[in-house]
Amino acid sequence: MVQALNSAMDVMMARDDSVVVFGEDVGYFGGVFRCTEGLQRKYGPDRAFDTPIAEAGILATAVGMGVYGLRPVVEIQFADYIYPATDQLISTAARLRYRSAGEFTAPITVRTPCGGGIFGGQTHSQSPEAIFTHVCGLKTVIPSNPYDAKGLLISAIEDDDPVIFLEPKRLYNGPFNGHHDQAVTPWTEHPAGEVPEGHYTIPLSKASLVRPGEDVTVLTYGTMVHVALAAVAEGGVDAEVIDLRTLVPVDIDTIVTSVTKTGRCVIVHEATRTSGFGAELSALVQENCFYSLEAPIVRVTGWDTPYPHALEWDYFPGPRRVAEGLRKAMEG
Amino acid sequence: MVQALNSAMDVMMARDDSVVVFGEDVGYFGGVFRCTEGLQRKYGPDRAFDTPIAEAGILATAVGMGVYGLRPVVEIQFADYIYPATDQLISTAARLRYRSAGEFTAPITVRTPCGGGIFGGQTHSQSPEAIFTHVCGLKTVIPSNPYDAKGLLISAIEDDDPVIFLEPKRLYNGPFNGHHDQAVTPWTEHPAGEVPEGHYTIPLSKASLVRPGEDVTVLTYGTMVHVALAAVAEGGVDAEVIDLRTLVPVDIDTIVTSVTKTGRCVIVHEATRTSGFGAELSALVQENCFYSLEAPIVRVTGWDTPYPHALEWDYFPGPRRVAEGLRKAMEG
Amino acid sequence: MKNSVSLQLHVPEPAARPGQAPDFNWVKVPAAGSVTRPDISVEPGAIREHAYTLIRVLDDSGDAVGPWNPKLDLQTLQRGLRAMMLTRAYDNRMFRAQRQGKTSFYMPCTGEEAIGVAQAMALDHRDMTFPTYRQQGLLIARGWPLVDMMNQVFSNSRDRLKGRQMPIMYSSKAAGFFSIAGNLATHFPQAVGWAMASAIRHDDRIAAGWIGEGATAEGDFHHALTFASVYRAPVILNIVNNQYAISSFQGIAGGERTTFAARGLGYGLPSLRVDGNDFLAVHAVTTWAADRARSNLGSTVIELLSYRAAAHSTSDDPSKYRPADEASHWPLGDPIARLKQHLMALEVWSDEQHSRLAVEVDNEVRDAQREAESYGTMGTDEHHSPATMFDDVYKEMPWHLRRQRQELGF
Amino acid sequence: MKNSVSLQLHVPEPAARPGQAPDFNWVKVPAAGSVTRPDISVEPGAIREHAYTLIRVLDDSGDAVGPWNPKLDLQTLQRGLRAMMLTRAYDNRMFRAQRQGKTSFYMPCTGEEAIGVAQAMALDHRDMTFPTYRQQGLLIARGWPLVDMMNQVFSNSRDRLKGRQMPIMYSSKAAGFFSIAGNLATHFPQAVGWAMASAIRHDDRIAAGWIGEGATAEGDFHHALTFASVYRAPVILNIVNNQYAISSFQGIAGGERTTFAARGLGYGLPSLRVDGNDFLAVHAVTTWAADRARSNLGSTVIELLSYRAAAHSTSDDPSKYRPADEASHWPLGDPIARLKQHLMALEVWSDEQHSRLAVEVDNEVRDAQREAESYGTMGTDEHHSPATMFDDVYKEMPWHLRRQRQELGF
Ligand SMILES: Cc1ncc(C[n+]2csc(CCOP(=O)(O)OP(=O)(O)O)c2C)c(N)n1
Ligand SMILES: Cc1ncc(C[n+]2csc(CCOP(=O)(O)OP(=O)(O)O)c2C)c(N)n1
Ligand SMILES: [Mg+2]
Ligand SMILES: [Mg+2]
Repeated sequence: MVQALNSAMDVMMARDDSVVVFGEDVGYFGGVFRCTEGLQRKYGPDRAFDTPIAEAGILATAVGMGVYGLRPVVEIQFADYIYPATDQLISTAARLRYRSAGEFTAPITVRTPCGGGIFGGQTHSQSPEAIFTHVCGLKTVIPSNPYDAKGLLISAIEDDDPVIFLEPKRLYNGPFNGHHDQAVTPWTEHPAGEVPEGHYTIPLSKASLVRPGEDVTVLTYGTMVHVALAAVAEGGVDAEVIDLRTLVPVDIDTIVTSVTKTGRCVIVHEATRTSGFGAELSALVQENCFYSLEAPIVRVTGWDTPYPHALEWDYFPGPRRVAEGLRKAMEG
Repeated sequence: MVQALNSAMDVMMARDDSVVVFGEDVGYFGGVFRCTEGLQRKYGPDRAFDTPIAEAGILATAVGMGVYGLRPVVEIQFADYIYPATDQLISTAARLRYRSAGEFTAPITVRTPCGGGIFGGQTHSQSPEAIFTHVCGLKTVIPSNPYDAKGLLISAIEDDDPVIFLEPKRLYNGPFNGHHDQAVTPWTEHPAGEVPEGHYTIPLSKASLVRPGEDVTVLTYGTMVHVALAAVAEGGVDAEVIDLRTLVPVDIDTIVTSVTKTGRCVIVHEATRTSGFGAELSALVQENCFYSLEAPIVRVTGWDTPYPHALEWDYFPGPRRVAEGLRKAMEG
Repeated sequence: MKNSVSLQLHVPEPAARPGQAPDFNWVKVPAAGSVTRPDISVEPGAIREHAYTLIRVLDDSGDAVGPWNPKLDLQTLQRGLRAMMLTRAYDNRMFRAQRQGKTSFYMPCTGEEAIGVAQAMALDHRDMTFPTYRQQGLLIARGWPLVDMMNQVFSNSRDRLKGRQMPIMYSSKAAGFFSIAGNLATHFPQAVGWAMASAIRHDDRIAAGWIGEGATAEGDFHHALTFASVYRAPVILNIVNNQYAISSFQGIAGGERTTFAARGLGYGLPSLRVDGNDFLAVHAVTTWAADRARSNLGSTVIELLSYRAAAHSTSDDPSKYRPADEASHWPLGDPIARLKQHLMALEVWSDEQHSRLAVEVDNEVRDAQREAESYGTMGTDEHHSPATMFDDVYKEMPWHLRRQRQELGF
Repeated sequence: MKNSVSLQLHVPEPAARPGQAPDFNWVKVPAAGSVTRPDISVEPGAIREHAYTLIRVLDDSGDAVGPWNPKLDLQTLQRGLRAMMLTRAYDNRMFRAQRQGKTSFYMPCTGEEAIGVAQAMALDHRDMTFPTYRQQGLLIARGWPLVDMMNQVFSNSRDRLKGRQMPIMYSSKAAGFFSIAGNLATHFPQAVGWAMASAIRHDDRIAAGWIGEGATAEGDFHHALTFASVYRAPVILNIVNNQYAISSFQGIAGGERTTFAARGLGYGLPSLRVDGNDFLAVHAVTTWAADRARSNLGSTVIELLSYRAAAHSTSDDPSKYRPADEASHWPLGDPIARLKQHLMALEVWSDEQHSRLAVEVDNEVRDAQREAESYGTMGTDEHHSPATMFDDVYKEMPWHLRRQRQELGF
């Protein structure tokens, strides 16, 4: 997935010289996860550069560049470190088009690795997407595979609104299904690991139906798409698994069509449960599919605790817990 | 309500010399909403003082003082200005007890005026409570009247966990029911406007049943308690109105008991809808009361736009919209 | 290893509180003309003292003296005087309009007019400005129509911001005037980002940002100076020290132990402290900083020393926290009176001309107000349709906002 | 009004990249003993130059010279040497432990040992420290048990932090060592808050905070200095300039145009720049700053100039971004070697004694590791029960966490 993301930025920098890439360690070094490797060499230090360690400064200068007419793509080294930039994100990036009635805009993309599974402890494992989904004016995107990652990142960069682009870091090197004790599979063995070279897009706000099924709908995104698929396969439930890809604006039609059909719904995310994006999904499903629902909607999520370093696999909502959730939804 | 809040701080500063109060304009001047009036005169400038305009600095020094053993009560001048302090709130205040396994704690109270209704535009009207409710380790409290405000604020100050204490600014001077075109009623005419002088507490995490009813449950808090009561009175529905008072940890028993009885639920808040705290409430209700629900849960909320200055009454979820929500819930 | 002194918290206190006599003895005012004017290519380290002194051009008798005299022609001086007077007349009428219920809120810049006006004039009109709510003088000096500004203040049917923003939160791309931020300081590092973009595109336009001394305490101030220093961004970073941040005096912002200009030294940026009520001095230092920026020499920090002569806003009552007559004791005087004095010293201006101009600008404001009011004021119902509330959240309206608009009945 | 130069973005570049010869010509190293030592009551404005020079005590032959010589007794010097060597031995063994899969992560402070160790020794043991992840030397110099530190690194059954924190995120109230923050800089203004609290309570304990030069760019650095200046908080604010922030050199943090000590001048704080690899100089400036704080004179900023001789962490490969042999060219040498040279110059130390001590401290670390491993390592399953995961989120466990614990099966 690292190469796919790199390729998306490469393609966009080549096509559009208003695209600039910056962040901590992203210039000469190419990023701590190597996603911007080679871009400075290819496009020069004034299009791909290192920044001071100041997430708010990164976002603020990106907004200013957006106002000028550039299209900045910035990296926040870990999603856990995006909080210092909250004010710039909420109070300015998200609100600029509205407050200037369209005269000033911030067409920025904020890439940031999220999620656990690499023993990062509480400050390298968070999934803060719910916060962004509450902020009108922001779009929030999370890919689950290299093919989508590239197509969605290109769409995000081309989008004229600010996009938070969360990259599940545990997926950087393979389609992790939650079985942490099994050997790591690389993306090369996965169909979505094949990524075309040039420009292509996956539209924002379109979910992907990754497994059709009849009995229960699973709404999920990011790493948990693979975990859900594993749980479904192992549990023998005929679940319809939907990878939301974009959380806001969410693809409501795909959700409603599926739940109306199956009558049951399991929501799976890695973030903490209370006021997580699963809450919004649950509310939407019950508002739109109330009369089709045959059982309570089930949320399978990270616990409402910080991500504990040594106990990370007890925290992570792995296939066993998702399977339990499926069972619960089937039993009602 | 201003006097009630002032009295809570006064009582606590007198009882416990580890209580200190600070924030922008809170010292000599007594706060732009006058909530800290007189405290500096009474307790001296090292117990009630002005700070530089740096919300993150305010929170950070409060955390440091908490670590020392003080019990800081800080004011963020408007909830809209709390975002610069997000990192201090989320990454440290909320996580300190956990990350130090209980050795270091931040027993701080963050008071901040929230909500609209005073033509404050998008940067003096926000209700960001949902964000805090997603952060494990924080408690979030919103009073709806002077009596509760004092009792809850004393509880918050005495609580050993960090508490975000949101004060609906439209309630500072009276029980506003959403009829902005009618004369303002002062608190003196409201039963909960009477506030005992000394020390008393309202426990956190206990909702208040402000109007018993049989047909539908209204879950709400802050200003919207009064709006909901007005809508219920005007709409002639026998609704049970619950003032949650504490959002996290929420009083689940009161919620479940009521919805199990009424079979219908309307959630009302002023904050934007998507991923608002109403989403969590909706999810909790359907998880816990699925088989009692006779109609979809309805959310009546602020729109998913910034709070628009001149159109504030079109934005505000007033009694007409709440009444519509009640009708919808009754019709199913 | 340690002594046994018991520690004390120091909480800064202003020299005078209500009921006390105003005291500005602590303001050191060097003679006009006494500060050197280095070449723009000077090493910042060589002019550190410029952050601790005060660049002044107009002396007590109204003569322009010393190396910073910008030697402006008469027409420019008169344009400046007119723009400052127009700004003051505008402030006065809008403040009254709030008292009359025509707008919910207003913020004047009384006493600080030289800053917006002289700086607008020293910049190129193509340069981008990132002001605070107290630089209406910039817009006025750039000739932006008062009616358009008032439409915003009145949130009326011609308000280009569609009634979305609080009064005085102007925004004009055409005037190179960035949308005013409610959240203090956020725009300051954005100005740096804009300037970086201009450099990335090998443009020749520079940026300028303004911030109040109170808001310098925000992290975004630090981000602005850090990024400006690291990338040598072509941006002028102005700190308006008007002594107050709502009720708190500049000591609470960190002004007790050093100047605000000194902040810039920590980043290796040249930092100038200037008499902000001296039109000529403000013009001169701004020109110097602009020349540096345009010559790829990077950013300059300017502290403009002034005094907030009026209330913070229509919601404020300064008599609660400072001596009522403090303004009249401010040692740097009033910017309009001082430029008038200069023109009179040059014998090109008279009291009569001045009075005539005062009437003229007031009439101009009155006429503009009449027109703006014809498009509606806060009290009237002439504003944009509630349906517009859902526009511009995103470029295209997503399904959930369309549904919400329907819920509202549109 | 404007020239037509086309603007350019300046992006700082280090003197040498991989494949090039290390270049430290830009590091100016004044002679040891050449910087004056003012009285602690000095006006900060009178010693601004101290932010641009380098306070050094040990000269090239290992003699202690000049006014900053702290004249420590032999026992103190030997304790310091031992603590630095113990720290290095500890780092070496823990780094290896990570390579052996016994822990997920490790961060050494190789080359920076004088900082944590000398500063711990110059402070009172009751003073509170707010360190970064690179001041393990503080804990070690305060005599905190290595086994306890290792238990945390191994997340084993005796880890007082219950496996919740990444390795090296030590926390010890008893040792006056604040819980290490993952989010850079957050603890720096917290140190100021702690110091303010100590002043509010008329206590006599002071605080000290540490921050890397890279992290000074965070807003929290600015908040720390602002609040420390405004309230004259009894806190020492240490900036460890080890030249790197992961892959980016100190120019990216803003070090190209001035020193990091100079940052403090902008707030009116006395700011000292010290040779961070000179045990005696570090001890001396820390003592000076601590005396100021204890005398209600407020905060001091100290830049400790050093070099990160090892990788940023076990996840890092510095050969990707800097010349492989750069460390050996660092002009300020190695802190252990320099203190050893000093002791030898004093003729109280020999190569044999040194070698013996090296073996001794390594054995101490080895024994501690053996014990810690007996309580489990990352690879083994000896850690706290998953049920403990739900403790300490709040003081009392709320209903939803009790339910979630049940869901997990406890
Ligand atoms: C982030 C943030 N915090 C607080 C406020 C509230 N506030 C508005 S103006 C102001 C004072 C600003 O003082 P200063 O920067 O000196 O500017 P001045 O008003 O003097 O021009 C404050 C505290 C705000 N708008 N934004
Ligand atoms: C807020 C935040 N942003 C980014 C990071 C990732 N990060 C960890 S260490 C580091 C470099 C810090 O460099 P410096 O402050 O110089 O300290 P050093 O590692 O050199 O001791 C970075 C960027 C972080 N931990 N927190
Ligand atoms: Mg001010
Ligand atoms: Mg460093």
